[in-house]
Amino acid sequence: MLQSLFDGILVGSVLALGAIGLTLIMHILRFANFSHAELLSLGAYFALTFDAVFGAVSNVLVQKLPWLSVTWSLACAVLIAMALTGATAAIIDLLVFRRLRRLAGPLTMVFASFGVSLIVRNVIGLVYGLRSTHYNNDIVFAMMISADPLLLVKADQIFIMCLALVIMVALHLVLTRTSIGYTLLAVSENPTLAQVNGINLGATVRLAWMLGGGLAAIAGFCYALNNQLSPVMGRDLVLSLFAAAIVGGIGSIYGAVLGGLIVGLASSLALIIIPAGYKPAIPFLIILATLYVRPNGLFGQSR
Amino acid sequence: MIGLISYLTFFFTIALILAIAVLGLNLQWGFTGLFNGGVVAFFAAGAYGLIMLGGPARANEFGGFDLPYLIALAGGVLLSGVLALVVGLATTRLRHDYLAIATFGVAIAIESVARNAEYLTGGAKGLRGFERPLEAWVGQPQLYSFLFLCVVIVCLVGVYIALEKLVDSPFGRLLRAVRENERAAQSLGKSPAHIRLTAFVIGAMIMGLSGGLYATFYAFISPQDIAPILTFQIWAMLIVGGSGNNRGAILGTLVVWGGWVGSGWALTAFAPASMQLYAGSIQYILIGCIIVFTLLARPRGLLPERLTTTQYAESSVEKR
Amino acid sequence: MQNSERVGTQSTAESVLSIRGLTKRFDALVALDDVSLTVGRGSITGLIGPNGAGKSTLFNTVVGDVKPDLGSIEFNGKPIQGYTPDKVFRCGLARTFQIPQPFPEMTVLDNLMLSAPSQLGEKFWAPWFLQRKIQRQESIHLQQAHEILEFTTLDKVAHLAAAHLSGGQQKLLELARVLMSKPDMIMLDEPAAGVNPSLTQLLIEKIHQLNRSGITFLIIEHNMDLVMKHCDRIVALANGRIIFDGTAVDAQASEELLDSYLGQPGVGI
Amino acid sequence: MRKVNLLSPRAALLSLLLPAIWISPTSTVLAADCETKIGAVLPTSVDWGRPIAETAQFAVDLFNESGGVKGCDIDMVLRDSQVDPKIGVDAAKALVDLDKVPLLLGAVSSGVSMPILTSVTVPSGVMQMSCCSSSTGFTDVAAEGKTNGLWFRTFATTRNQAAVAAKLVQDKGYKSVGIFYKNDDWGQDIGKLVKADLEKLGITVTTSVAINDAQPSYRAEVTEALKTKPEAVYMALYPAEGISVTREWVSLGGTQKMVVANSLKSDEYRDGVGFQYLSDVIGHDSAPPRTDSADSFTAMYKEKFDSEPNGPGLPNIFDAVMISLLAMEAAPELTGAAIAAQVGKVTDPSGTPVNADAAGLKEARALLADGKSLSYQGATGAVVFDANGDVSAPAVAWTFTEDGTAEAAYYPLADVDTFIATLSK
Repeated sequence: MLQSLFDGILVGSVLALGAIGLTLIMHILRFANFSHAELLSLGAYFALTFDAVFGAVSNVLVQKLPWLSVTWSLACAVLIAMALTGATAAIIDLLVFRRLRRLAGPLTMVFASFGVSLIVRNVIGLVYGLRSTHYNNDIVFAMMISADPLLLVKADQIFIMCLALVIMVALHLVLTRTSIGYTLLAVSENPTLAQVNGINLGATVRLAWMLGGGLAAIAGFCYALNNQLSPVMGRDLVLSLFAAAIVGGIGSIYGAVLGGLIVGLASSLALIIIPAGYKPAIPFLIILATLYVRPNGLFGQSR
Repeated sequence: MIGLISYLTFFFTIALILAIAVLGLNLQWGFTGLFNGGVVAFFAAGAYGLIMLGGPARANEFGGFDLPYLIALAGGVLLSGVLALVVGLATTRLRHDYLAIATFGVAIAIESVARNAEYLTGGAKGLRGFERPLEAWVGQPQLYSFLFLCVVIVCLVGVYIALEKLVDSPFGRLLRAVRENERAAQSLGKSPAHIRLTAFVIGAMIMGLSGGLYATFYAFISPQDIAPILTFQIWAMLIVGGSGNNRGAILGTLVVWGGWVGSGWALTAFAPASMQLYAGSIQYILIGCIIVFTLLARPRGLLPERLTTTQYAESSVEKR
Repeated sequence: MQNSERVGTQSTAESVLSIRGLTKRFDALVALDDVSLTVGRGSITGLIGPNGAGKSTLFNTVVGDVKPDLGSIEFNGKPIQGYTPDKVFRCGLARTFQIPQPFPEMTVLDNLMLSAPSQLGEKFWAPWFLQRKIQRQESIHLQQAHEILEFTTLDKVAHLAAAHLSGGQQKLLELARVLMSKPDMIMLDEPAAGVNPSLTQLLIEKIHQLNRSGITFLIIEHNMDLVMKHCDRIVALANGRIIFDGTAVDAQASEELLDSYLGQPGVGI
Repeated sequence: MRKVNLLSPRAALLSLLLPAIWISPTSTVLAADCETKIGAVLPTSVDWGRPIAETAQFAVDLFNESGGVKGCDIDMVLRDSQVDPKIGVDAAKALVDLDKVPLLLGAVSSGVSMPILTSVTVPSGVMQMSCCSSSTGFTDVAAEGKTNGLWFRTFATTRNQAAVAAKLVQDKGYKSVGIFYKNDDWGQDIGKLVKADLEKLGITVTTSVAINDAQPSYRAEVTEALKTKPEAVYMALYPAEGISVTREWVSLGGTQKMVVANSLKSDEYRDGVGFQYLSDVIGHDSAPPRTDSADSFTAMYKEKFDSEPNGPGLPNIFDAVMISLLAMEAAPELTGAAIAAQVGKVTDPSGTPVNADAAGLKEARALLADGKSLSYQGATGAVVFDANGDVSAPAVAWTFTEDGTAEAAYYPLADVDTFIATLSK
């Protein structure tokens, strides 16, 4: 039980990072972006690539961070991956979604994003191969914190949770204390009104993509660190991400965090009651229950 | 030449079976604005319902009542309808993305049951042993395929005509009103919840019919047939074709399905032998490009919805 | 609806809508505070008050969009609290919206045709079994719709999508739509806001015409000139409470009413 | 009514043109002056599917180098099944009707192979041979006489493999076992059989956990199994989820005593998990032949791919290709029925043993020309098909080594059958 709780929170914090970007875009641009999860894969693979580059450049960088399986080169690579993924997200918007926004309904964008995700996923598969890989092939053994109730924890996992927490706090500060944050919140509250008040919608949308992409890259990295890299990791994660965003209430950043935790906990705790074969259905049944009580998600407003 | 005809018979059989499901979705989304993310659940209910009712008995398992084909098919369609009624009653308050994820969850749950509840659905190995109607009587497989295509065409045309009649009637006007502005419709004495539920159930039963025909054609159904990808394929067909337009829905099905499998042909024909192993990934990229570029070129679909006034009065004999 | 005959035989003194002790809170905000109000049959009643006074909430509560915490509502002598908006409409009490709510991608004519009450064709099975009956009913509705379109001067745009109408035309469409059902009473939410003067004039004329044919009006309006000139009776709301209820002449004399309006921009007294 | 301009949507036009373009001939330079097409429907866009396709192509190349079929090169037209029955069946139909292949290899998943069999190959009289479809449904279809003898699979029946798995557990002396099985038809089947067999042997099965495809994390499943504290685990998984589950399992301190199914006999799995954690692993598989030529096959494979032929379905697809092509060579005419009729002749236990290498294939051609029957000795053993197109093969136990796998024990068919008989008592 304790172990399941811990696992749930761990998976949940990764999902939350990914869901924040998704919920922002879903709210500002009013469409469900199926290609968002592919940004997680992209971020993870960018980090893998630059890890190799940095590792080749300098011997100092291949040293591991204390306690962790993460090397300095990987840590630097993640920063670059964030920037690159953010830029890629903005470029995809420029090429595809921006044109459709002017001409079409939200559903057209949803299916364009579905097409984009097919393209991105399979390009990754062509470039990096279909097999799964790891940043570090050594298995990091978990430390037993407690035998009964059982609780096994890895240093990497603590690191992931702390990282997620730090990023969320930073995001909270940015959103509440800076003009950039104010702009983002204003636009996500009401795009038309924000524009009337002199906010440059185009720039804000770009900012939202970069922010969402950067967070997706970190989420992808955290997921890959704890599990593995694979070209289909985006596909495997996309439904959980949507579930998190929707349970939390579309547009609510804090909702996305809570939604991520709920979905993570749900899939982790569900197996206590239900056979593992039914696992894929569990998060959705919990979502159904949540929506039955709150039709617009936990923090969502009706549009 | 015979090969080409035989293949095209097959291609159109599958495409048109899917087109029926796309028409069902068009009633739900195109006309009523219901974001059904669980198309495959109702497709599955029709398919499994048919084989469970019409198939032979299986040892230690439920189902296999060996009922006459048409009764089994109707039973499958009815099962979809009942499922839609239950799901609709539970989710009728939800809107947009929330409805989509809820119905998607239902589809995943149905797939999970199909995969795990061996007693009921045969589990992951699927259900088989269903006798296709009149197959033995026709004898010749090619002729049978052709006749089956004719039956599918009849079903499609029947559904198409029925839906056109429906959406051209005051009922269709009511559906569009609920799609356009639910609050206004309610303020004008209409009951949106009831209308949404009606459209949801009818659309789901049409999807069930599609699933039933699909299971008839393969005489087999397994959880692999009801993977979430089918929901996406059917949606992509509707959006590419043009939602709110039944002819667009059918055209969209042919284009998306044609592109989906056509990209596979193109690759075996053109890609160098050394690339064949990567053809699978490249095919997916091509499929993605077809969807994206079609939508960029025709954002409202190939045949967008047209603005019409419902003309049902006696005096207006001549249509525009 | 056979209300036209009924109205003729009944005196105007009788109340058509009667609200008692209506209270609605949104968290800390008291939107309606023990509001009691009766609207006489055949009258034109103006409902005034500053922004946020609770006027629209009153409308929404009466038609069942918003659930009241306390209070009762009677329409034509029948309690209607707890009814959903569609049921209230079917009782003969229609409302329009402050921000027009058209069916944007439907033609103006279809906006009207939709609004006809008790349509046989709205059953999904009906087109197969009752085609002739539906056609006959549609013909009647079509004629009626054309008459109303002409009456509201929307006949020129009958085949345009409602989204393409001007703001003023959309206000007229709101009124035209509810007329299809021949309601006993219409509640208009700021019918003249954002409408150019000549259209406003037309609108007022139409309201008077309809009133003469027996329809009761309850109108939310900010334009005091209009209210004073055309309403038999004026009710003023402030902070969810009724602060004035009387004739236009009394209203001009009421200090309290004037006080509550002092400094209210855009209010022309 | 408005006229609809059908020509304006560019993409519609494009997709309508696609069928037309495909007819244009391919220009491949070939050694022989003629070529014969065969079809293959395999999931090349899936991680474990691509190596299977690679191996199929390798087997075809090998056969062509040794002289092809009736002096003609074999051109294997490969289509992706996307693990989607609709797509796979369409691809099969196109291969049969448009490319006119008399022989179809595939598919991998039973859910795809089955509709191909019932709605494409049998109605068209095309022979179908699958490397890896394991569903017992095929045996039923064949027993009902609905395959017209056109269906074969080189995947040894799950029954034997499950029994060997139980035997391995017993021989290792494990007292309690937790089971992870892939939640598909094969996994459900073998998971259930192994559980039953173990319980018959008096070994406790602490838990039996279904592992679904494509889940973001298997932590919860692993944790559930961990709580039951089994002495060893049995895994019937594919490499993708196998790697994920094993790494979670090991990192959480789960036992490294593992018995694994043949699907995990792959470099991907060994490299993905890391060899250092797999030293206590023993696996089961159908056995390669007890002849010297087995080594030459492995050597050929190694030369080509720089790795051993390990991975789910790799030896099976190799044999499927070889047996099919030998049957084609033996067939008087290239129709599905004629080829299928010769399968028994090239896998005749009383025939002359031939190996699947260049010399063996040359010898096979000569023997077939003389009207003699062969006993094909392939990568999964001396394959023999029964009347339902199923094979029973001897079994082998194997372990991982630094750079591949090593055989640990060999169980002749008779031994396996005896063991199964003791289980069913």
